[in-house]
Amino acid sequence: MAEIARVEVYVDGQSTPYKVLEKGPFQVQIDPADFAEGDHFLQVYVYYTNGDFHQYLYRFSVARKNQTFAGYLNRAPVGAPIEVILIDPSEETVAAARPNPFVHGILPVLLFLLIAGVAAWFAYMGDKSVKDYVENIEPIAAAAAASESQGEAKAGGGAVDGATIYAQNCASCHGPDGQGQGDVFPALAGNQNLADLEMVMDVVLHGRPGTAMVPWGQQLSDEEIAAVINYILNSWGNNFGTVTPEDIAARR
Amino acid sequence: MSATTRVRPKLYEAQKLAIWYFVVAIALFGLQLTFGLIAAYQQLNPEFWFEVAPFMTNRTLHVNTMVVWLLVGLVGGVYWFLPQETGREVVGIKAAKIIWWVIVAGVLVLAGIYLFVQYGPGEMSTLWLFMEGREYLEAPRWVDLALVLWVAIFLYNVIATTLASRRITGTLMVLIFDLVALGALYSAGMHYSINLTMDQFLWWWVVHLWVEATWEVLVGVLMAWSLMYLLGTPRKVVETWLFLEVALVFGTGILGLGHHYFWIGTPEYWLGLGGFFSAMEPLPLVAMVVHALYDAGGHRLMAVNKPAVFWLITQAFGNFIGAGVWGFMQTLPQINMYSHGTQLAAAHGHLAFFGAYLSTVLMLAYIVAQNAREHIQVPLDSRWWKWAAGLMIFGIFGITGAFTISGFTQTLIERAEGGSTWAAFIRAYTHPWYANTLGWRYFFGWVVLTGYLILVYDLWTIGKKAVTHARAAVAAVGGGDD
Amino acid sequence: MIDTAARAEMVRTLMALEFIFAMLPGFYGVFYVLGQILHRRWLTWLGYGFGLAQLVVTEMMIRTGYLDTFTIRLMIIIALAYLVLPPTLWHLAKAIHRVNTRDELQA
Amino acid sequence: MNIHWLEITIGAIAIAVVLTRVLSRGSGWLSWHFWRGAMIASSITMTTILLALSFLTLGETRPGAGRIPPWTVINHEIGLKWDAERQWQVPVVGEETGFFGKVWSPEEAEALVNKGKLTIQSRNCMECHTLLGNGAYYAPDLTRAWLDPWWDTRIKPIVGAETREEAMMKWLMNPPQYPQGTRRMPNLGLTEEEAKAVVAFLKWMSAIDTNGFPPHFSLTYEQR
Repeated sequence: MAEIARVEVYVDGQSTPYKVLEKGPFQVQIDPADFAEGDHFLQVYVYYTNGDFHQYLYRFSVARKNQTFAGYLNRAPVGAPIEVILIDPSEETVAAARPNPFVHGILPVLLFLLIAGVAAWFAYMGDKSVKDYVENIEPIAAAAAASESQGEAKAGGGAVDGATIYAQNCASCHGPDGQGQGDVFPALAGNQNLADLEMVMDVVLHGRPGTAMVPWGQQLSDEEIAAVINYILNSWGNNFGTVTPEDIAARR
Repeated sequence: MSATTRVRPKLYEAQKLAIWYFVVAIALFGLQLTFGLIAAYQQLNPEFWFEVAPFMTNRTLHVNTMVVWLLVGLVGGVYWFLPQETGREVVGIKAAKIIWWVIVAGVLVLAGIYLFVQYGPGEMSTLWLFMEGREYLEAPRWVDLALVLWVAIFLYNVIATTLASRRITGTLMVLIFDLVALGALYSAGMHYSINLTMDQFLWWWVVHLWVEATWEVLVGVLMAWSLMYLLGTPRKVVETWLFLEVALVFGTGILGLGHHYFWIGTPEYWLGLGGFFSAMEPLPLVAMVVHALYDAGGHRLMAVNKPAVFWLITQAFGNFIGAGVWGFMQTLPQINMYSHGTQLAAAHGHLAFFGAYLSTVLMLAYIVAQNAREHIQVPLDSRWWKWAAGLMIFGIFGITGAFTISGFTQTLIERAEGGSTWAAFIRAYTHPWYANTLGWRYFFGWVVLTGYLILVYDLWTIGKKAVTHARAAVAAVGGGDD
Repeated sequence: MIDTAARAEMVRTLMALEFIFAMLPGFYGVFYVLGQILHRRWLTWLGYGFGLAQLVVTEMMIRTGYLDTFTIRLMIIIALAYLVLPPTLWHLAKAIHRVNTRDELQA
Repeated sequence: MNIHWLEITIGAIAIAVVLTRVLSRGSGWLSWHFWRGAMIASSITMTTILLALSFLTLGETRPGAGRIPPWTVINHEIGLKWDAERQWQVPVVGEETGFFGKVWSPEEAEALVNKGKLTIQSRNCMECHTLLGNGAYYAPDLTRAWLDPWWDTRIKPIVGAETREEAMMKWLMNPPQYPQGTRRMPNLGLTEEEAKAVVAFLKWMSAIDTNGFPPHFSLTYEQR
């Protein structure tokens, strides 16, 4: 390839060149202070002694006028045989530092090993017992008794209270007064569908597929289900009759 | 006289690799949304896919694809800017390419394992092969090792390129030490401990110190480069402010770790430390907002890459509101005792990840899209990116609002009234306030997904018209054809 | 010991106030910075308003009587810190730009 | 050792400030060099304090070291009591009652709890439940699961078990058969050995002193 004869630099498609270089070193310096705010592109025309002509495009942006440094040049190589430099005083003051092979090369690796090692040591020590047996045994029979007595009351066997079972299991969806919530949880107070006792027993025992109603057959005994159904059938102004635990057992 | 025009800037090899990073990241983002939607639907209808892929499977995939795609996007951003920053090709680019395709293959295999194997026997081999079973770090040991290798090669590339370029800038210095901490802390999550307290103690070293310290600083570095690139902010200002941000992030975030040590069996002094330092954690985020707005405002938003600048500002605000405000809402120990482990944490998580990391990666994706395809593009704009951004932001705020309401309900009913038992939990999620917000959450999930589809279309097409514009400018001065 | 209903009332009050308490410095910072950047004095004053409201909410939280001494101290420290933070950071950003670029942003 | 958070906080900030002054001496406080010094100072100070506190924490979080029970706690009765000084519930360990009908030696207990932890990790429990409040929020918190009265009142009758550990084991081996509420737990194919181990792990976990989380657990226990 022939020698470079002449380099012309145009900015943003203007007809007059921003710079013309007739001899080397072929290095274009752009001072952002010359340009308006915004994005610019730079066309570099390179003429060769044998008549060849090549054109290259660069892009740079300028932030503000009248400022010491105000640009960013896309450093991606475009393959031009010349160098384009954006004048950038702050780069010179800040970035002229040479990396130190110890501080920026070996120290990071040592730091890596240190952190990883400490973590491994913690994981190892965390499993090592200090003591094998419990000290300070305290009697907790009172608490256990309290929980058991409550458990018995809930689990049934003794008196089964439909209102309690309703409050514990049903009220969160159907409301404490059976008024329901929106379309998802139908009201029970004054609901004429409850007259169909077999339907009521089936829904409570087996749930209603495709809706939020869950089956209670596995969780409540026959007595509990009968009690809660009777509570629902005869509360809040309802008067739909009664069912017995035997009816429930028959429909399981 | 023969005239040839070279308008296509040659990309460095590392930048070509970075394009692949973003393609995979955006694809995984789609997977994340899909599994998130399925999980949201399963909350509405628990029987949906109960036998095929229960909630735990979809949530594992939702959370893991998120961690992977955000990390891939951030690393891709570094590979994009590194050659520009050092002015030379990345050293060791071959190893980077090989490990990248290994990681992609590994992620695909892992997704298959999560979806179809789901769990294994209670043996050590399960932890090596299928599932480690710790939220966010479910990846089995072999994937952990591959990830550490990936980060190690990445770290080597950054250090070696810096040393070879014979020029160290403030951003590169921060980047090197941050990546060291990032890689080393990940190894803290690979240990097995029977003692659940020690297990979670180290687990938070990864989860908290990643997202609230090392990732935040990595984002700071990428934001610094983007501010210089997009808005032409002077390097000296950007670097000084980056140092300030790192001082604040590490100064508050490292001991802010204490807010995860309130209730896991660790001593009581963590209550005070965690309470104070996590209350100070929004500080660096305020600093980010101030800086981004100062520069974008000084520039009067006249930027060539409009979507990227938009996401840059969204990042500043989103990070502050999601990570700062929504996190601060629940870190006072007296409140956290009741709100810990409820839907409120999910509200914070969704908004914080969106604001802090998703918007960063999308900003980088637009910068890459501007340069990856063609020529010069002035100015990069379209009407679709506004729809994509608007729908995604609207959707994520809807999701966050729904989670906040259900978290409030859950806190009151399950924790304060019910005493945190099983029965209280059932009462909480059947309460109408909670039950209704499940539907809103699902709806807003679809809104985000719509925004995502528009985003993909926009990333694919944006800049095509602009190229014509540039060509016309070239032709006007009598340049040759392409 | 307090009973269940009283405890629910306490958590409801504290959480609602805490939500507002966390939001207010956020609004304060955002509106203050927006007011400065857009040269809109009323936005800045709106920001100050949120800053003061945050002090009021702090006092409301303390007055409920639910907080222990430790939390009260923590709240006061936080509230005072966030009162001065947005202007401090804004002026720091301005000073750093001025020193490093000899450039005045204010038109 | 008594450690006060306020002293640590003030000390940490003071050390960071002094170190910043030392590292960036001679440069103005708006300069590049000052903030580089501040960055290095705060990173080093906070990391060092975190490591020091972690060592102190380790002294209290090893099994048998005060806040974390030894593995053999699975042989004992466990309850909660109200601590008037700390204003929250603390776990108390009662008489030795055995676990699945036998008293486990320290080695056996550790192996069993270890198996439980491995099972909990391999079955991905944290993707629905929360352990110590961490995890997903789709299913109940398991921190005090062993003490939940639901096992005695509901699960025992429906699975037909005599003791609580037996009820938990039987339920865990086939949860979808006994749905509780609208959300069901999938059958994760636990063997009898694994189910036993998970119960042991849950029992061990319920004796951890968690600074009172979850608050006012199971109102029955606290009312005395």
